[in-house]
Amino acid sequence: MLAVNQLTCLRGERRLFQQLTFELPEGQWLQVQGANGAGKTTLLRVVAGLVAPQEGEVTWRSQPIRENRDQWNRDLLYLGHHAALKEELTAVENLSYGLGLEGFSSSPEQLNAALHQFGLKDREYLPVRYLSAGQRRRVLLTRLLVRPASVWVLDEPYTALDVQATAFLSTVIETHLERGGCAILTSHQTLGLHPGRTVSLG
Amino acid sequence: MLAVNQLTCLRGERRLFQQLTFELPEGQWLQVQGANGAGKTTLLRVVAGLVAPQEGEVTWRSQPIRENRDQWNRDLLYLGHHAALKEELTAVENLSYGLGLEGFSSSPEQLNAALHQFGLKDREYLPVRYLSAGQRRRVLLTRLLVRPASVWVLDEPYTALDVQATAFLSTVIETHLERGGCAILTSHQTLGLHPGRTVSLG
Amino acid sequence: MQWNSWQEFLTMRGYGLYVWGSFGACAVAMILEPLWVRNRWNAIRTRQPRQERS
Amino acid sequence: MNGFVMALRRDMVLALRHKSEWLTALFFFVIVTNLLPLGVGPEASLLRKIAPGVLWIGALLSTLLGLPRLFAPDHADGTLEQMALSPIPLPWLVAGKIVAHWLVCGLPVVLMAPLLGLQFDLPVRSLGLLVVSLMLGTPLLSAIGALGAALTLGLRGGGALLSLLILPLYIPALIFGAGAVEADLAGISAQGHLSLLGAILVVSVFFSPWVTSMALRIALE
Amino acid sequence: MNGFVMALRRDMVLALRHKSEWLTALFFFVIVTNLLPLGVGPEASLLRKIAPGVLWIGALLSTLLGLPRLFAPDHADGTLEQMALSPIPLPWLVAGKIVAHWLVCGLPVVLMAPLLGLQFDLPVRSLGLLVVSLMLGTPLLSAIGALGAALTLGLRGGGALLSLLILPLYIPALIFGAGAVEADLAGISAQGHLSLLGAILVVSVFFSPWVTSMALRIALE
Amino acid sequence: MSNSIINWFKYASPASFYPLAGRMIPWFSWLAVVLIASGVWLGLFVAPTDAQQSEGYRIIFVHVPASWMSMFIYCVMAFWSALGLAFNTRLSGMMTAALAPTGAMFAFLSLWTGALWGKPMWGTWWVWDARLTSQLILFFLYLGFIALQSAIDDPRRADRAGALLALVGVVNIPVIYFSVQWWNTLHQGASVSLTKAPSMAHVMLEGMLVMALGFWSYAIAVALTRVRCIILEREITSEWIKRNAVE
Amino acid sequence: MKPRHKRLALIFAGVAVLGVAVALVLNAFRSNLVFFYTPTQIVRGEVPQGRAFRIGGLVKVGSLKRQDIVAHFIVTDTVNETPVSYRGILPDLFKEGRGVVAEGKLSNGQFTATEVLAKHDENYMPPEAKDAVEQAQKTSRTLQR
Ligand code: HEM
Ligand SMILES: Nc1ncnc2c1ncn2[C@@H]1O[C@H](COP(=O)(O)OP(=O)(O)OP(=O)(O)O)[C@@H](O)[C@H]1O
Ligand SMILES: Nc1ncnc2c1ncn2[C@@H]1O[C@H](COP(=O)(O)OP(=O)(O)OP(=O)(O)O)[C@@H](O)[C@H]1O
Ligand SMILES: [Mg+2]
Ligand SMILES: [Mg+2]
Repeated sequence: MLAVNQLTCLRGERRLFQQLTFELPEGQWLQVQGANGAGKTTLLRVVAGLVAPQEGEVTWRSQPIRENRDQWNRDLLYLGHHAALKEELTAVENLSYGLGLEGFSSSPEQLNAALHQFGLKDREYLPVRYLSAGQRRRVLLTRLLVRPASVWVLDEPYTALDVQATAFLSTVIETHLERGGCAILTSHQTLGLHPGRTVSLG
Repeated sequence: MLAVNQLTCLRGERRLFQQLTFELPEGQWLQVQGANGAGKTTLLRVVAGLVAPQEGEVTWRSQPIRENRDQWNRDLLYLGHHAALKEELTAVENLSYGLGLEGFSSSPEQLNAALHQFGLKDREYLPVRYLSAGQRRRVLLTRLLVRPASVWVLDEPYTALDVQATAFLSTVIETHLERGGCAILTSHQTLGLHPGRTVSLG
Repeated sequence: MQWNSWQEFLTMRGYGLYVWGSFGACAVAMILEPLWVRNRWNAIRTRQPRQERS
Repeated sequence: MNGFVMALRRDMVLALRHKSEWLTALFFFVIVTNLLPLGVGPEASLLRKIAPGVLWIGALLSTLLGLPRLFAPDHADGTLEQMALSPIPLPWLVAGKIVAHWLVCGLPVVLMAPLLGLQFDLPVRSLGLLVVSLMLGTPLLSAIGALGAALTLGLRGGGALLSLLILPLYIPALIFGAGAVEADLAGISAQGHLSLLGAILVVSVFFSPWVTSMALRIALE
Repeated sequence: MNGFVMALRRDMVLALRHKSEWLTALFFFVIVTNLLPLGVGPEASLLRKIAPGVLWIGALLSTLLGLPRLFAPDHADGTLEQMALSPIPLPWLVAGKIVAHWLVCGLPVVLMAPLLGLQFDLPVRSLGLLVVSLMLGTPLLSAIGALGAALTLGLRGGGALLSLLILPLYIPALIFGAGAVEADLAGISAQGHLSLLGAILVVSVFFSPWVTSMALRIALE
Repeated sequence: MSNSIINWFKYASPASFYPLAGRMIPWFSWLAVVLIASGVWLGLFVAPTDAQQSEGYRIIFVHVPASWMSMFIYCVMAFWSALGLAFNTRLSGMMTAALAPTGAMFAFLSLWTGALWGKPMWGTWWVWDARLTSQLILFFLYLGFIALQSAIDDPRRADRAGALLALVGVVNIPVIYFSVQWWNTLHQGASVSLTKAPSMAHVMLEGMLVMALGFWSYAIAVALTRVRCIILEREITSEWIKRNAVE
Repeated sequence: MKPRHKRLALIFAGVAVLGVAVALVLNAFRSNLVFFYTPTQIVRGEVPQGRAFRIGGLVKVGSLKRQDIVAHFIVTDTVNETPVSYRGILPDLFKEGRGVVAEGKLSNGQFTATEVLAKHDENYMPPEAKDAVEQAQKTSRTLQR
């Protein structure tokens, strides 16, 4: 179970959120809601452990994540606003180096299969610089299929995706939840997922 | 009237679209539809005059745009995937330099008012680096309010916007159409605009 | 007392430039720095009540 | 004309806000020329001998350093697209950017040069000539460099390619510029060198904006 | 360990694909050292005298040039976030990146140096010592530089600030490195200089990945 | 154990340090004035001429205290930095930031007075010997620290990045101190050291020590004033300032 | 490895690294890494050949002779001596029996200086005290003989 206790976060002199508390058991998902600039991205970065909160703490399986970074980083998969893709590398290379940096590995065949699932047939060996906005996003999301993790923290995963990819992403998330994973996400669109928990900011 | 005649475009060895022909009279809008990677962005860039098509031509008021660049550039407003914002500058500075480079000008008060309309109160004097994804997008879209133009070419203008901003953008586009402008846009979301023309790619 | 006249004190047997250059630089620096910090202090103190009121 | 001023002002504001650019150029110049005595040893006569060459090379390298960032950030964030679609002719905007580049990377170096010259124990009379030769030379470096920057925009290996393209074109400026100062040091008239420098300057400053904006349009396709 | 190799390989592939990086460093080195005879004049005894200093400064500057791009691209596109969240300890990954930076910016310079030394008319015996001193010195420059790059990541004025922070720390390396070659040229043993260089090397290479990754975590906040 | 640490934190919190500093400042200011005045009097009027350097040696009364302070302040900064990184106390970053400009000033004064002393005595303003070079590096480290802090707008990041730099740079201090023993430098060796009797006449030594104590009080007074400024600037939104800081 | 062991290993490695570094530094101090060379080193041939370097030591008492503006003196480290000539102004502290550092070139055992710096010791005392000290030293020396 992922638990957030009494979290407070300041930016400049602005208080984004205060005394925020919620829990997320395995198999459940949580949508962070709020207008533009409400602090959703900031919250997700705090949960991932990239930013230290002013007050409060985040615990995973009853351990504070900042004290037990090894375990937490192994169980966490975070996808932010940034693409984290290198324009010069192909989709397959991007994926395999991404995995390598996290201590996982996967054969090119597996990666190709995953890319195909995400609708990137024929584009695997093109440098990412030539891909369209939606195709880049798909490359990034393919990590969900190849990187084992039990907590997914996804910041606006649905941007730039077309209808078909949106539907596929939803089934991917559902499968993850059925397998006992949990997920936190933000989105301004209405999602085709079974109802989950929500937190509203701002 | 904007007319596209027999446009063909290749990328690598891939034919994105072929013999594409459509017209867009003043007061109308057109949605370019297609899956990720279908060639929507490429089409918009051809229409804007940034990329030369393999075959065919684009005309504005019966003049080929590439031969009459002065007039076309004055009448055109193109917003692409890129933010075209400088992180170190504030929203107001970004807008006013953007206008300046196109030979227009506007007082800081007007710019501020326009930013307020787009829901960026209190954030006008913060460097863009501190803004959230949606807030940046809003700064960019504020150009629609301050830069006079009759043809709008917008590539996925709705990404990263929250519900409120989406609705506001739709009314902005409607107003533009009522005033006799025309607009081409792409989006994967369903839009809250009155029905317009469509072109499907791929 | 080491000096017989002001003259002698000021010229320092030919080392006046160097000795006074050193002592002078120290004096200037160590007088300016506290003034500078005072300035910062005063700026904050005058700003503070205004912020509180608003 | 208006667009020229606007482009110039915008780049200046960015540079001043950023500080990195002009400070880097200046800092680099000071460092290159100052590390030399550390590495070579502080023999005054030796230093005086190599001074004109070292100062000119310093100026040349600091201009070269700023070049990749002349168009690249605007290219990456889409501003260059907007400039290409602007009703104002692109050469005006490009001219503004070139002048801003000179003001940011060239001028501080020119102003700093006499101080460093003193450090290298150059006679005071030659300092004036050093400044004049740099004043004629650095705008030329910016103007020619802009073309190289535009040609290599967004290419893999941009930096190296840029130097490869541009340096051969810089060498005449270096030879005449450093030559002028050396001639003066040797007590000969430097007029010939300076005239040649002037000729290159006029031609390059006039044609560079046109050619550069053609190169930019090609890079954007 | 595995992560170290992975980070190293990834950066090497990127550099080779890009080419710009290592070619720029090498090219810059060659240019700096080659322009000098053009600007200073081709007096053999003069050139030989300034050779060790100039070659070392060249190496130092080309390392410095590559530094801002050590972490900045990964920071900009979010890869650095992913690395900070990786189960592999960050210092390993950072160590991989530092080694890659050295292989790309340092090693080519070391290998090129004897050729340029010949050009400066250095005796063949001293060339070996030049290579040794650079071989000890350049990894140290990369290791110390990485810390500066991490501290100034994403800051206004990054480039200039980086030089300001790093150059003071480079000065000892320059003095001992160039000193070693000069000692050898002068016919004295260079052992003392080399030992000191070695001491700095060992300490900085060992501690740099830790301190750098602390700085990176601070920068990511 | 946790109890004692919490106590510690309380002392190291800006809220309780602020009034404490306020009470200490006048004492140290007056101490500085008195000590420096008597140091100047001892140094310029009481101390006798030196046998080797005639009156030129009087620079010693500012050069040595300034040099000592520049090194000492850096050590104190490193100490606070270590504390800050280890325990994440807010005050430590503020202390480091408050000390740096004073340290930089003393480092500059050391270089300046040293150069002014070197010209008549050695016959040169500057040589690249080990002592002088390492002291110059110290000055650059101060400048780098200040520049780094001013380039970062988020105070938390500024503190922690600065702390790292201060800690790394501290290896330079022993190099400065022992350089005259390790290498044969143009700079003279230590006249005052813990291991042997000072090789200076008594009055001269006394003047120098009094000056050093004066500089020390001065540094404390200025740094405390500056740290109060920094506390006010950073904690302007916090409750305790609103409650009681505006005395 | 458990995290505990890992940390121990790291600390161990750190200490080892520091040890190696200290050994290297000590090694460096055994060899001649200097701002100036002594006459003894010149005699042993441990100085740069054919290029400028610095020589340091005491000015031998009674060796200073001036011809016009050229000064001739002998630098000694109490074991060996090197004759030096210098054209230019000598610094104030330059005196017989005092420390000196000269930069220049050596040819045929004769050092031609381009720059002369005075190096003084760490003793500060008024003239009277100095006289007293010198007197005491002299007497003790004569007593030893
Ligand atoms: C720019 C040139 C100089 C610099 C950077 C410099 C730097 C320093 C530093 C950092 C110290 C403190 C270290 C310690 O206490 O051991 C110091 C001490 C001292 N310096 Fe200098 N110095 C310079 C020039 C001179 C000159 C020209 C003289 C005298 C001729 C001189 C005389 C002294 C003395 C007497 C001490 C005190 C040493 C002791 O008692 O331990 N310095 N200097
Ligand atoms: N230094 C600062 N000073 C003032 N406000 C700041 C500063 N830094 C960040 N902010 C504000 O903090 C908020 C950060 O929001 P965040 O990126 O978490 O928003 P978000 O909910 O993800 O929005 P979006 O839906 O647009 O992605 C923004 O409102 C931003 O303006
Ligand atoms: N050099 C190339 N070789 C092969 N294919 C290429 C090359 N360059 C671009 N492409 C392809 O051209 C298409 C460009 O599509 P474009 O960016 O116009 O898509 P889009 O419709 O805007 O997609 P999205 O909805 O994702 O934004 C992509 O499918 C891309 O893979
Ligand atoms: Mg967000
Ligand atoms: Mg697109």
